[in-house]
Amino acid sequence: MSSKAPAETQGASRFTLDFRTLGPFVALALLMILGTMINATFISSANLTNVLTRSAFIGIIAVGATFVISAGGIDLSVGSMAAFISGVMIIAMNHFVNTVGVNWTTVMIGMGLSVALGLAAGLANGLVTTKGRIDSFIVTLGTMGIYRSLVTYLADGGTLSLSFQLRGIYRPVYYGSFLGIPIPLWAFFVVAVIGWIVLNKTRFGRYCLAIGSNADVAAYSAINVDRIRTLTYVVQGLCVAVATIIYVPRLGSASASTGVLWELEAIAAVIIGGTALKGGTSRLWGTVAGAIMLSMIGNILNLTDAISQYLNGAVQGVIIIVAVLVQRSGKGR
Amino acid sequence: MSSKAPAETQGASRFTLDFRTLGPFVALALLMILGTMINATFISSANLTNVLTRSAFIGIIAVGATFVISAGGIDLSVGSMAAFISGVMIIAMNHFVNTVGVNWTTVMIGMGLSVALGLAAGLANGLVTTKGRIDSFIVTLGTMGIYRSLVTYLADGGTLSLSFQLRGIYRPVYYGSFLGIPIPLWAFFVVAVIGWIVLNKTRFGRYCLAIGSNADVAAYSAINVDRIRTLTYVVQGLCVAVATIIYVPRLGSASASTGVLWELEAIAAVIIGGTALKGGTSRLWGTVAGAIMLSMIGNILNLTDAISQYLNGAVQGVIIIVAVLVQRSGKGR
Amino acid sequence: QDQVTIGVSIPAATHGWTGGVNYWARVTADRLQEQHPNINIVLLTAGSAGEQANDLEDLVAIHNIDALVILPFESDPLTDPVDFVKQSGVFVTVVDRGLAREGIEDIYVAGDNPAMGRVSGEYMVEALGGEGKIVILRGIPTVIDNQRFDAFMEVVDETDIEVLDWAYAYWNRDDGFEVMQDFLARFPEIDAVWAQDDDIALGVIEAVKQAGREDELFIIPGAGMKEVIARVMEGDRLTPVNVLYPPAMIATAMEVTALVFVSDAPFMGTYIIDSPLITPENAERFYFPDSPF
Amino acid sequence: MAGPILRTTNLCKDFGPVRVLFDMDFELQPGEIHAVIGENGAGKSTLVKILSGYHQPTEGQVLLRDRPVKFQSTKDAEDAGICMIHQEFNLANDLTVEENIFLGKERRRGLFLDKRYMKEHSREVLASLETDVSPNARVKNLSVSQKQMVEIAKAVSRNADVLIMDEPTAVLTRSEINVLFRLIRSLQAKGVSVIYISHKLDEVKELADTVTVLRDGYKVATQPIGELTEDMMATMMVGREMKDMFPDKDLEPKPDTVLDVRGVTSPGYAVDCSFHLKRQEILGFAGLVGSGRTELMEAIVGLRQRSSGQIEVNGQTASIHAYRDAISRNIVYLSEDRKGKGLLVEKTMGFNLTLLALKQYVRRLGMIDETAEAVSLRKAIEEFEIRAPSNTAVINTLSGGNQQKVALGKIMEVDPEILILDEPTRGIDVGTKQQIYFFIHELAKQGKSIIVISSELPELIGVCQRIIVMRSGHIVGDVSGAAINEEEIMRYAMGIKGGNNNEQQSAG
Ligand SMILES: Nc1ncnc2c1ncn2[C@@H]1O[C@H](COP(=O)(O)OP(=O)(O)OP(=O)(O)O)[C@@H](O)[C@H]1O
Ligand SMILES: Nc1ncnc2c1ncn2[C@@H]1O[C@H](COP(=O)(O)OP(=O)(O)OP(=O)(O)O)[C@@H](O)[C@H]1O
Ligand SMILES: [Mg+2]
Ligand SMILES: [Mg+2]
Repeated sequence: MSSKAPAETQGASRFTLDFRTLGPFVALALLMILGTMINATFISSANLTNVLTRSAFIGIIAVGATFVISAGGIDLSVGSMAAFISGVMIIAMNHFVNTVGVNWTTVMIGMGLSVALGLAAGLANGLVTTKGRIDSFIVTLGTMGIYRSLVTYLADGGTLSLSFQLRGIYRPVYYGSFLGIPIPLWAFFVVAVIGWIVLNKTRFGRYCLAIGSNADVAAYSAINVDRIRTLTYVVQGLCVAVATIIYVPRLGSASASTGVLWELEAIAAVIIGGTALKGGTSRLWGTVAGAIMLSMIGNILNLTDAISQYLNGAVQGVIIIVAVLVQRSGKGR
Repeated sequence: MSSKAPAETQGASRFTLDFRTLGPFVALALLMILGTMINATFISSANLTNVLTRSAFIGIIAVGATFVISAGGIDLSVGSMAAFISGVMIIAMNHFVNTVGVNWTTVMIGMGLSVALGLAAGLANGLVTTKGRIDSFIVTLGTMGIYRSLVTYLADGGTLSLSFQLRGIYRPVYYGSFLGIPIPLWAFFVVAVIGWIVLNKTRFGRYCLAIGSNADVAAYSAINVDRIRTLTYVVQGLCVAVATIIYVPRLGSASASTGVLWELEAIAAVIIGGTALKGGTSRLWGTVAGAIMLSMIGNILNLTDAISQYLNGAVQGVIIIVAVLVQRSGKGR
Repeated sequence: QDQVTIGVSIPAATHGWTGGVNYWARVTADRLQEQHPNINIVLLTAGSAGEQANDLEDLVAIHNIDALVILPFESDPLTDPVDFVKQSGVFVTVVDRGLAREGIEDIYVAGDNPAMGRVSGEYMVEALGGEGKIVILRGIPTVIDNQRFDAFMEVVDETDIEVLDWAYAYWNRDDGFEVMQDFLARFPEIDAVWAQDDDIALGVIEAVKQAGREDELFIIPGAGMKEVIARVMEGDRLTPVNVLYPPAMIATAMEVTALVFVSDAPFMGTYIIDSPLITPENAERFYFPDSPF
Repeated sequence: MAGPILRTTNLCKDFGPVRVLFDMDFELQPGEIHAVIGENGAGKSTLVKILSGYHQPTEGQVLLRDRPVKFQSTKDAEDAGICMIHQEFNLANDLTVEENIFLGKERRRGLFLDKRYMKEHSREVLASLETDVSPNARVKNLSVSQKQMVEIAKAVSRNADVLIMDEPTAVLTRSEINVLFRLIRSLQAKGVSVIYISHKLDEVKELADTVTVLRDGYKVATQPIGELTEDMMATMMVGREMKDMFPDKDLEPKPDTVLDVRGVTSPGYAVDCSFHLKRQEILGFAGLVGSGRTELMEAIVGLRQRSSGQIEVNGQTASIHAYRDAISRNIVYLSEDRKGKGLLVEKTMGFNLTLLALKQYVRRLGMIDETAEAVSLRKAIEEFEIRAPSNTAVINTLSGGNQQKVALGKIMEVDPEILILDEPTRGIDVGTKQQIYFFIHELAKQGKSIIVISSELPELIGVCQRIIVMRSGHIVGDVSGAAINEEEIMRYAMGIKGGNNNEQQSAG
């Protein structure tokens, strides 16, 4: 729905409308063509599956970030929150493996704990932001440092590793497939669909956009602005928890370097997808496309040695800017 | 004048007004008291001089960031821009040392190059943002990757080092003093004063605030919005160049890890200082206080070994949030 | 005896190896302070070269140190700041990364980065019988990484071993995993992987397992993380050996420095810490289950 | 029902040290239409904002059906059945019309929004207002009058017992006003009580049952409308007798053309429009809502894209691509959208006043002469009789009319030769309106040329020497002299006269 409206007003052609919403997908398609041209392996289903599966963490986190950003906030703490939750999860599961045993129950306990921590961490971000009336940038910059420190502390500066017996049980959550599609991709898809429904079909989603568009108007329309804002951080926390649940079985470990810069990637995915940083709009499928694009760029760079490895970052930067240019070019402004 | 306005709105007492503007300074004072309590050496002039001198890099960059942010933008590329400029400066000076000789002329060439690069890099950020109509977050995220890659490339993955003969000449720019005050502090002070004057007393500064406050109104006030916006990035680039000129003699080298996370520190300094991330306000002296606070927190953590080094980041995060809370607590809203 | 304050400045625990350095620095500090009541140790960690320079200033200005043990974040940028400390009359011990100018430090406890690359290369050549296709995962673009890489290539270049490609994996498991996934997708035939670092290697192992290509290749990690050494001890086919680059060198350095103050014996000079090959036979000697690394 | 539905006793409101409402006793009877009138800054908006929960009173009480109530928020008031249309727009720009209409009152089916119902209902409400705004349109793309209709629709759809309208018609044309009045009367018939604030006394006379007059924060009188005439109301408001609303039409345009517009097209809004403006001329632009007057003017001064057309200023081709090009030729434009485009609401009066003309205040080394700014501010406050809590007040804290005066002051700062005023008296009280008319007249007398766009025909007829009529993007009529009368203009505007598009473009 949000995608249709502008066209109706401007009486502009359908084309503009479609291009604008489709922008990220066009950019994604172009990127895929580029990838295939560089190395045909790119388009192999094995490679695409790898890429898509990898994009699931950032993608799931970015779904949460879409909520926060559309309501006019920002959350810089997601990467270190993910590291912290991974760490606690691993410690807890390693602990329960002794009492509960090497079984799914232990894994479920870990997952439950992850969700609880994600919700709590999100709630903390939200409450400090709204009750303290502090810019979310500062609050989450602070909590970013806090979570990062805590995981370093828990790991004693090193790495927390999941007990090897448990890995066998937990492993399929990352490496397994269902109907031929890897579980992380399913999770990404389900989270995105739910996210889209909540943003576009429920009152909460509508309130996020209203607050992001104009918080005063929202307040005058009898919306509990603080509560909705806080909830967006809780949703973000939940998404981080889900991403963590998928992340942990991949390498079975967490350290001080886990999740570094994920926040920038998640925010970039959201913005590449067409959601405005200042709030008031949301393009959830755009976010999904953005997240996939980001992991695809890294993949393409690994498939060629035409470009000096030193310049990876530059190529990445150029592609991000061009991708956004491509999708913006359809707009009139 | 902009600093006075909001308080009067609320028709609140003079005290509120003063508290709001003074907020960052109150927080700074509290931090200094804390430092002195932890270790009396903190307040020694030698230590304070060290801390203030250190804050100069981030401080000078943050002065530029105040322009960008007050006009409603953001620049994430400053840290890698600084690294890139340092690298080019070092290469150039090492080159000219052979032709021009080991003398001030060579250093001046390096400095001139630094300024030219800073202006050019800022201009690039500004033009892509305004002409491309892309969110500055994405543009500067892209250029952040680009500059970082370029310096890695120039350094061939390693470190670029300034010729040791030149260091002797260039050294005093960081380590020297004038009237008992270190040169970097003079530079910081001069940049801040000029920045304050430009922001508060000139047309350009006014226009920055107008654009940050409401870009439509600015356009309807015959302001060339794109040009002013672009110029804010140019100012930011210039500030980065000045910071780099002071940085290079300190460590005499540049590598892929130079300036990592400076962007977050600079933005944090601006926001801790009371400038709103959404634009439309500026508190330049607040920014100065913010930058000093940030380097003071690091220093205070070095005063004591009561806290595990692993938890440094957590303490830092908590102090940042509390500092902002302290200064916000004066507000009514 | 007089009170002696020793400042220890090391990089923050941002990845496995520095985590190990932090661990050894802490336990050694505790032990030394206990053994020698007149020794006081101040331990500071830094997240960047700039921060480490700040820490040096603070160690001198606030803590008034008599000796400094430093594992520089990077050699070049810290040369001048360490020189400053030295000039203020402090006894200086440099660990691992040598300064860019000679003659500043009193003691140099050197990790041997080129040796690490060379030993890895030599094992590679031997295990592959002088021919085969390999990929390399490197750390973070730094001098250390360059030294290891160059020494490795020097050995391998002489043989028929083909380096298919290399990429940075930032001493990080996630990057190791992703880069290796892509290498596996791109190259149908890989005989060996030089992962250069244990964290990277652990990511590589998962990627190889996922692709089901455990039987076709082996991995040479590096550093001496306990998990990886455990694998070597068990005789894991995928990681037959490891190449030591011990974070415990910080402990050696602190120890020697403390001895300078508590005994009168001269301890100046350079102490080279070897980078031996860790094989199933000798692995036990390098296994420290209490260390986080 | 007996007794007032809503009542206040001794209501006082302070903003900081300034008291703006004094001992207000106000009563609203069930089912009545109660007009509140008063000069700009008299306290009308403040009073109704307290009634609807935006503000809390400093002293005194609000009683709903004789029970004291304390609204902490607009939600409390809405729950109690009191709903208000804000004087300034209170819409979320990024959301659609439908989303705004139902904001905070979404209808749900189970967990999900019942979009079909809401869209249908929005369409119905909008239809009852006879406006063609689509429920799917995004508010930021609407013209101000369309936004106003959405505001009204939003309030109406809430089914309140008490509906408060703070200047709903300031930007509406007569025919839209007629629609609105019909709607209000039908609500009244259903028992809804209405508080109606307006500066258009003819409307008040036509619509209201009772009138309350405020002056300087005090209630002057509450009277049934029956015996009151417009003049009497004006006198009560202003505290002096009002006569001669409009200046004499003693001015004749000079023969030289200062502005010649030929074939200007702004894609989607204005098509091939041509007209000219002579020195000393006061030229009106009339038209229904959405006729494209605003867009045409914006296209002329470079604020909007122009796909074709030529503009000559003083006989020379002027290439105007940005608003600053127009300014450099002494052409200014006063936007109808005061809050969105006219003024920085979070900044002070002074900041806003000099923003357009800032160049003039630049002195040595590029420094702004703040003393000169302060002088200008004092002059503007005096000249336009701006009433503000203090000279450093932020625009947000001014009453609507006083904001408009600052906006006027802002464009006068550049000392323009050609003024394009879009709804210049929007939200201004009669006394000040009169001043503005005389002010426009005075400007013309000084040899300046003025274009006035207004949705109030009497105003155009009163001040203009010539009136151009627009309809759906085309110039369809051009009347002057004796032909200037409401019927004639409406005939053009409605398309009864002037035929289809292209005939009359270069009329005059
Ligand atoms: N938030 C505020 N802070 C300070 N003063 C305020 C604030 N809001 C309104 N005022 C002042 O209260 C007085 C009454 O304002 P109000 O908006 O009620 O006037 P009004 O009668 O609605 O005028 P208008 O016809 O111009 O809309 C004005 O002097 C105004 O400046
Ligand atoms: N942002 C927009 N997108 C699409 N169409 C628009 C937009 N704004 C206005 N329109 C349409 O453009 C035409 C002219 O707009 P507008 O209502 O501003 O004209 P106007 O004559 O200035 O009316 P008003 O009396 O409200 O000032 C109308 O058909 C209107 O529906
Ligand atoms: Mg009002
Ligand atoms: Mg209009």
